Amino acid sequence: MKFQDFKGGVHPSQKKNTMECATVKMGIPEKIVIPMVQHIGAPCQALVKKGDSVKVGQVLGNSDAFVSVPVHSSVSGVVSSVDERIISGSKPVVCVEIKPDGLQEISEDVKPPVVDSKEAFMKAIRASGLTGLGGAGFPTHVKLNPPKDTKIDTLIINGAECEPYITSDYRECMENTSNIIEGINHVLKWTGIPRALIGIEDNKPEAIKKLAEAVDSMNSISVHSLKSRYPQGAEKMLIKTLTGREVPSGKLPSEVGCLVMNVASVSFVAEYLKTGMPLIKKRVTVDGSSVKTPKNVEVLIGTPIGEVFNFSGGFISEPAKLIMGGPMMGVALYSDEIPVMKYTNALLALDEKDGKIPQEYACIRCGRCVDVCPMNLLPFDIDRLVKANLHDELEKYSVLDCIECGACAYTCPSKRLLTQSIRLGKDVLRRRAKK
Amino acid sequence: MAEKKTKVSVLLNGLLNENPTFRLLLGMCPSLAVTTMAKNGLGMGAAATFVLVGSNLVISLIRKIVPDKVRIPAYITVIAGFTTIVQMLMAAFLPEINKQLGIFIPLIVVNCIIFARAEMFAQKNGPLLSVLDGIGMGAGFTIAITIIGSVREILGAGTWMGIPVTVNLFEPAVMFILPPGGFLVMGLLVALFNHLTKKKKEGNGLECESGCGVGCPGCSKAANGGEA
Amino acid sequence: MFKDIIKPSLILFLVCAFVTGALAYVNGVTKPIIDENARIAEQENLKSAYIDADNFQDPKTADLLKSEGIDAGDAIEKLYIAQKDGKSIGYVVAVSSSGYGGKIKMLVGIDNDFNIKGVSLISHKETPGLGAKASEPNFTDQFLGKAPEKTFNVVKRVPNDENEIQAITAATVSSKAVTRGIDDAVALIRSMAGGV
Amino acid sequence: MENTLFVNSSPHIRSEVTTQRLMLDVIIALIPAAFAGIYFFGIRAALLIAVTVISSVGFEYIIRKVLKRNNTIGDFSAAVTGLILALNLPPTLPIWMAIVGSLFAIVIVKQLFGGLGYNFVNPALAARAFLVVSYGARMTTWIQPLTKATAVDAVSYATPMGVLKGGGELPQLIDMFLGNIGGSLGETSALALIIGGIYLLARGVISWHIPVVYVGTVGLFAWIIGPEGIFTGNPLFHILAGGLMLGAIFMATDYTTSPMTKKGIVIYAFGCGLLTMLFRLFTNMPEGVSYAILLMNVAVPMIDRYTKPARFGGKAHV
Amino acid sequence: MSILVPVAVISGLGLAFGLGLSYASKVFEVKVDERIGKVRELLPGANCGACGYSGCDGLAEAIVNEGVHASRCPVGGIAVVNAISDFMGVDEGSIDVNVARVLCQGNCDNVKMKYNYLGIEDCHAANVLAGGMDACNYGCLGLGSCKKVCPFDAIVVENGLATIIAEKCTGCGKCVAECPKAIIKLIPVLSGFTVKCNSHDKGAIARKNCKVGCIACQKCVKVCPSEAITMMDNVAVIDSQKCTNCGECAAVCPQKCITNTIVQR
Amino acid sequence: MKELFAILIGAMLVENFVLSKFLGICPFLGVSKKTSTALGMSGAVVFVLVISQAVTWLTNEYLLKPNNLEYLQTIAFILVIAALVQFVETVLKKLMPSLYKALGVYLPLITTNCAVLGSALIFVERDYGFVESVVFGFAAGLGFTLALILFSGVRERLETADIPEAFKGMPITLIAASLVSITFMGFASLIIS
Ligand SMILES: Cc1cc2nc3c(=O)[nH]c(=O)nc-3n(C[C@H](O)[C@H](O)[C@H](O)COP(=O)(O)O)c2cc1C
Ligand SMILES: Cc1cc2nc3c(=O)[nH]c(=O)nc-3n(C[C@H](O)[C@H](O)[C@H](O)COP(=O)(O)O)c2cc1C
Ligand SMILES: Cc1cc2nc3c(=O)[nH]c(=O)nc-3n(C[C@H](O)[C@H](O)[C@H](O)COP(=O)(O)O)c2cc1C
Ligand SMILES: Cc1cc2nc3c(=O)[nH]c(=O)nc-3n(C[C@H](O)[C@H](O)[C@H](O)CO)c2cc1C
Ligand code: SF4
Ligand code: SF4
Ligand code: SF4
Ligand code: SF4
Ligand code: FES
Repeated sequence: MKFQDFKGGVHPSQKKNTMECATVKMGIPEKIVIPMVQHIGAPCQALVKKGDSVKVGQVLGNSDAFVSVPVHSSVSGVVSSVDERIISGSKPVVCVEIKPDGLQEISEDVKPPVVDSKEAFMKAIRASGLTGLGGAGFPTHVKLNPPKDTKIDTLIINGAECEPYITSDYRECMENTSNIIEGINHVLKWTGIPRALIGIEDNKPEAIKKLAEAVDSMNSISVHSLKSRYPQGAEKMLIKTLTGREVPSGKLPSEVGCLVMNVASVSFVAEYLKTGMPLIKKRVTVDGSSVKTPKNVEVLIGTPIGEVFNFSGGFISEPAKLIMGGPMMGVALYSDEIPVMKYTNALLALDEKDGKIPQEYACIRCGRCVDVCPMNLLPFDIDRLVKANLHDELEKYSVLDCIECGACAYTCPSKRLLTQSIRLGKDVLRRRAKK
Repeated sequence: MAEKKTKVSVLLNGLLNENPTFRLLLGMCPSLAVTTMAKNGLGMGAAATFVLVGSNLVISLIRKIVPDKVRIPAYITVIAGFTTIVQMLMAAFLPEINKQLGIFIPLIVVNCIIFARAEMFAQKNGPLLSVLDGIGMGAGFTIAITIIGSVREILGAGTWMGIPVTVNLFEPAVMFILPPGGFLVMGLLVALFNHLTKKKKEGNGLECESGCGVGCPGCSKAANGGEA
Repeated sequence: MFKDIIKPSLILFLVCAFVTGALAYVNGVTKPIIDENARIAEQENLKSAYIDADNFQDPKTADLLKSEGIDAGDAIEKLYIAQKDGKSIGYVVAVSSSGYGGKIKMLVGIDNDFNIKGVSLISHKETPGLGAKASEPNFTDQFLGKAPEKTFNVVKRVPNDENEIQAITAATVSSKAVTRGIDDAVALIRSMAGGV
Repeated sequence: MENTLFVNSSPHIRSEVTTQRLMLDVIIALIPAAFAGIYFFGIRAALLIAVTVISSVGFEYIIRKVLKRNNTIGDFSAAVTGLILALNLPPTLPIWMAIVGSLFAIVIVKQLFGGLGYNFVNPALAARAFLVVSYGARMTTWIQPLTKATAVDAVSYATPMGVLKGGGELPQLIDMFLGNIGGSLGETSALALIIGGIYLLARGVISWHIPVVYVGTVGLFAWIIGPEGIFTGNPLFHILAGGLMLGAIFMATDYTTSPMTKKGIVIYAFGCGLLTMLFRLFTNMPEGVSYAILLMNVAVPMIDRYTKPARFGGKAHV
Repeated sequence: MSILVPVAVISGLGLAFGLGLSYASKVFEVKVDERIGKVRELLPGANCGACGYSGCDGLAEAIVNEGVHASRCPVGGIAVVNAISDFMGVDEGSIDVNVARVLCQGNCDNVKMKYNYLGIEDCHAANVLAGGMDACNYGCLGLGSCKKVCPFDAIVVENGLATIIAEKCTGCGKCVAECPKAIIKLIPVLSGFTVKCNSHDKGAIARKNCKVGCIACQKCVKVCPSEAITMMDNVAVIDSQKCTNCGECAAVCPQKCITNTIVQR
Repeated sequence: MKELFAILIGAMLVENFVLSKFLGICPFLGVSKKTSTALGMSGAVVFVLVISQAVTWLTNEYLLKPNNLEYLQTIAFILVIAALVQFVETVLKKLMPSLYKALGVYLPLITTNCAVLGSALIFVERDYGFVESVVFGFAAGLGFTLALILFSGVRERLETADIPEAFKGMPITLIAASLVSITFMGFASLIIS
């Protein structure tokens, strides 16, 4: 197949130090904090209160809304508080804090679901608590339910893992190869999609080889090697590369007959259908200049990140910045008390030198940001207008199309905070639209 | 302009507060075109002052009887009359300067200063105040363009009022008496004027920055915009 | 009807009438002076091109010359006859030539023996400091004296021949333009002498 | 520990490329041309270069101080401007005029508009244009390269373009390539300039679009509009003559004053080429490169406006 | 005699144009409500857009055609409002003019930092990163988003705290809408004491985060003779209708977060 | 034909009204803030210049010259122009409201614009015939348009530039105009033939 490439992109240094670090399991932490929002969509209502005892896999919170998924307890123990906390967004979130009893008693609700129809499949996926594990945290059952009149012909499995440091998806491919294939087959079967394309960046030849061997005899699934270039893993870029289709501005992949799922997401689907154990643990890459022994760790969801770093041998230098996710799109955290979430795929601790971002200088109009923007926007112009409060002009610059990949800010020789500026611009436009 | 209009304040107004050239930026064409020499500035200033005073006087006299519909043509006729008179007088008695100023003498008709003052001041005030306003504005204009002319002449030709002044200090930079020099000197002088007269910004600083008087959208000093 | 149409019109009519009346009056006063100014200016210009003369006869236009069968090139505009004490002593040719910034108009005084008596640039658009130097005596005085048989030669060094003209530094275009005009004027006078 | 963590919006890493490094690269790339200038025109050329660079940096320092702004001489852009301006001057120019040129470039053209990145015309070129208009005679007085100096006529010497306009014997192409001809002190040696250009390309400082399209357009029109009718021109002559190489490689490529998108850049470079030939063939000026680039600089906002790229999966807003 | 021709020509032109134009304006007349022009003249003409219309023209049109209240114009103040009301023939009565107040005193010295913010100087930009760098989640971030939108230069940001210069504030409310922390309130010019804190945290937490935060100790509630103060979600709130400006509350507040805000106009 | 071409190029580039003749500076500075308004104004100027050149030429030829009234040129021209503009405005408002919306606000400004009267005075000075005058007016309008559009782009960029306080607003605009004017010096010696 001749692949059409997307335009732009950057090549940050890979730093995939943990490629060969097989996943190690971390034990039960001192406390577990489970936020009621770990996905895009309606927040869950807490179903437990202080003093309740809970078991592994028990539903802690749920919501009636369609675009929402339940959250489960990852330990057995006693609820020590239910209160609002600031995680990383602007609004406080209800969190359930549990003191584990160390017994890990499994809830009686945990049993393999009976799946005999499309509806049952969707119901099971929702009950599993699965939200996209690729980083965005969009409830998977919603994705699998496209509007009636759209015809999906391609399932795309995202194994690109284009961000530096992160190797958790690579480990998934290496360690759970059969689960991935099984999961894909489940999704293909119950959604009626005829084919699946697995895309993996060519800096992970082992994973490509292993998956290619696994799908050898199946003609509905194929594995594709992708040029290593950030943000190859972004949904729209991936679709463009693998199918040549361009998701129209403001539209979803279903518009062009595609559905994108992360490798870990499909793998989890297979796992869940076998065991019925909802999403309570996550593989996380722990790395960064302050981390003593970078690792891939399997962590219970809700573990405070400080404990995960401790598990990785603690810090070799005072960390100046803690990041949940990769260095390009990850979120900087203000405290090590913040828990690991469903969508967490990496935890980075950077020292002062790596963590401090350079000072901003005036734009020299070099055009690099324009060249690298995969969405073909004009980051420097948006930045200029946002800073000058020229919001009327801003509307003509497709600001809302930005996928916030950070390529522009990464590449800027004047070190301008382009991506943040654009986020602010989006915020302004959304606020304006509301008015 | 809420303060009371005393005769002196009206007269002085044009020199500083509302200096037509540096503050209101009215009548830019002659301010730029004829100011290659200080002498031209004086000549142009005198001509414009004559027209300003004359038309302000006449318009303040006839303002009550001219109906709105023909206000603009009528005022323009008056202004054009005075312009033509000054044109003929200059041709007769100051042929040298007349030649230098060229078509910018008849163009006094459309000099925004004159029309703006007619509309903004003479239209609303009696003859005496209007004449004073004309003198003040005319003087402000004359002084301003003479200054521009002086700077350009000294930098660009090394002379002032035709007298060599730079001796051999530097070779004059011809650009200053060419069009780009006009814009440049004007820009630098306006900046200087702003800097020197910077008082606490009254109100909100939202007035149209050009103050050109052409009444562009957003201009509070619009002289005639939208009324025709 | 009256209020809406007739009255405004009448008032405008009156304003116009008054203003024009005033103008006509001032014109009556100044017109003679202006005309006189113009005449003096013309005579002075002509004189600067031919100092010895004290009067200049009415000009002949190029068309008129052509109709007289004289080969006046496109550059020629007018031909004056220069007189002293009522006697014709030579000519002043008004000629134009295309310089750096546009037309250069000049007057060239030539006596009956083909001596150039004066060159005066009436109007030009050459760059001040460069081409504009062509109107200064430093440049124009080079032409005074006997006109060459053929044409002047513009060079960029110190001239070492009667017919050579030193170009103004960095303004060769203007220098050549003026020279061309003078050549045309000389050619006209020579052809007339030959023809007559 | 909690209170001291850094938090910022992603991304958290930045590329190695910095403004300072880019400017330094331009300076490095100009060194061959500067040495060629010194080789052909002697020690005076070196003096002019030194004076222009130092005064440019000095004016940048002073004006920032006067305007109470932070010191920006560390970004080296003033040094680039000074160097490029020097390479655009005739070797005989009085020193004080070069200093006035630096003043105009740095203060009027660059800093009054806000400094690096905000000026809308090329500072060095605008200063050159200012000097040409103001001191036309001095700015068009050329000397012969030392390598050719014959005692006669060493002061006033024609550039190849001047010869084309004013008549005389056209120089050899090989001399034009090496720089063994009259002209501004940094523009004569196409070889040295091309070496610099290759360095900039290799370092990724510039892309090939502007130099190639610009030079190509000039060559094309030179060939089409030849002296003996259509398609009789000598493109090589026009390509090697005058300031084209310097302009195409170092001046038209100035980031601040060129368009942002590749499409815009191609239009811009084509416009530069077209105007250069218009000026060379249809005006009395011997050289058109500086005005061509300046005019296209002025057109850049309009080019940018009408070459806005179509966003991914949609159309451009205009 | 020689005067007659020119006079005839030009006056003829004048007459022709006068007739033509008057006639044309009659034939091609487009009705415009003259009141719009009059109202436009009464407006201050700053064309700032603070009223929410496209400049003064827009507001004038809205006042005449849509019956919009003249107090929409924040610039002209009461004088303009009254003049327009008079003209439109509506008696608006006296209106109480508001000024904006930042309900926070948490400058860099008073409030603890949650993290070290690196980024754009804009409150919204910081706010989306875990609610901003201030330990108190309800306080002013001091990055000046409000200052940027104030058309009247009435806001100063110093030491991480925005303060409104009451003399310049026209009560246009732009800052109120802009502040991501929603801590700017419009308060009547004439009303006196205001609790300058917006922290809904419990007392202990509020005290830990900020030296001048309301700790909900209820002292002011108890001391107020006019019963104008109530506790709402851990902050004291003063009802300006009941407040008599006696100042007792400010005197007892241990955190010094009640201040006198009377503005002399 | 060649003559007309020379007039066209000459008036557009070589003697650009705004940048080298200093005619019409007020609208050039006043209406160049936004490209969209600049476009509207340019359209209106070209329109008015063409019509007014025709009308003033006729006035001069058939009303003033035969009666030896050249000294009344200024007053007659300005009257004609003012009336013309007002008439066009009135008619447009009624008959073509959309065009009026686009151009209308600029029309009154044009009356007091040196460019219109200036080009009338120039055709007299240069003794242009009817067609030449009209072409000249058209070319001057195009030149105005070119300068205005280019300049509006520059000004939109200046809007977000970090300009020193004292230079904000008009001063920097004038200095920018100066730089644009320098670049137009390149056309000064364009040989049109
Ligand atoms: C508000 C919202 C609504 C979405 N609705 C759908 C949907 O209806 N169907 C679907 O397949 N995906 C839907 N998505 C998921 C997106 O297609 C995409 O997978 C998700 O945003 C994560 O992709 P990313 O990490 O590239 O941003 C939605 C996403 C968002 C943010
Ligand atoms: C810039 C950018 C880079 C991304 N990189 C990856 C990636 O490397 N791997 C991945 O699985 N998802 C990546 N995503 C998320 C995908 O767009 C998409 O949300 C995900 O593959 C959908 O699968 P999920 O819903 O199963 O998570 C990226 C998103 C963006 C915006
Ligand atoms: C802005 C500018 C104005 C110029 N003005 C003139 C001029 O008025 N007259 C002239 O002959 N050359 C002028 N030139 C110079 C010509 O372009 C050309 O260099 C010269 O005429 C021929 O050069 P040479 O005298 O060195 O042989 C000017 C050049 C520029 C750039
Ligand atoms: C590739 C490149 C070319 C440059 N060319 C010029 C130039 O021609 N003239 C100049 O003044 N500065 C030049 N600079 C320096 C700098 O960009 C310039 O001063 C800015 O215009 C100042 O805002 C150049 C810089 C780079 C990176
Ligand atoms: S962050 Fe947005 S603007 Fe920047 S490169 Fe990515 S998509 Fe383009
Ligand atoms: S990469 Fe940076 S310097 Fe270059 S154009 Fe974009 S914002 Fe400006
Ligand atoms: S009051 Fe609001 S908008 Fe203003 S600085 Fe404080 S947080 Fe920002
Ligand atoms: S923005 Fe706020 S501070 Fe500024 S005037 Fe309006 S209400 Fe007052
Ligand atoms: S003075 Fe010329 S347009 Fe205003």
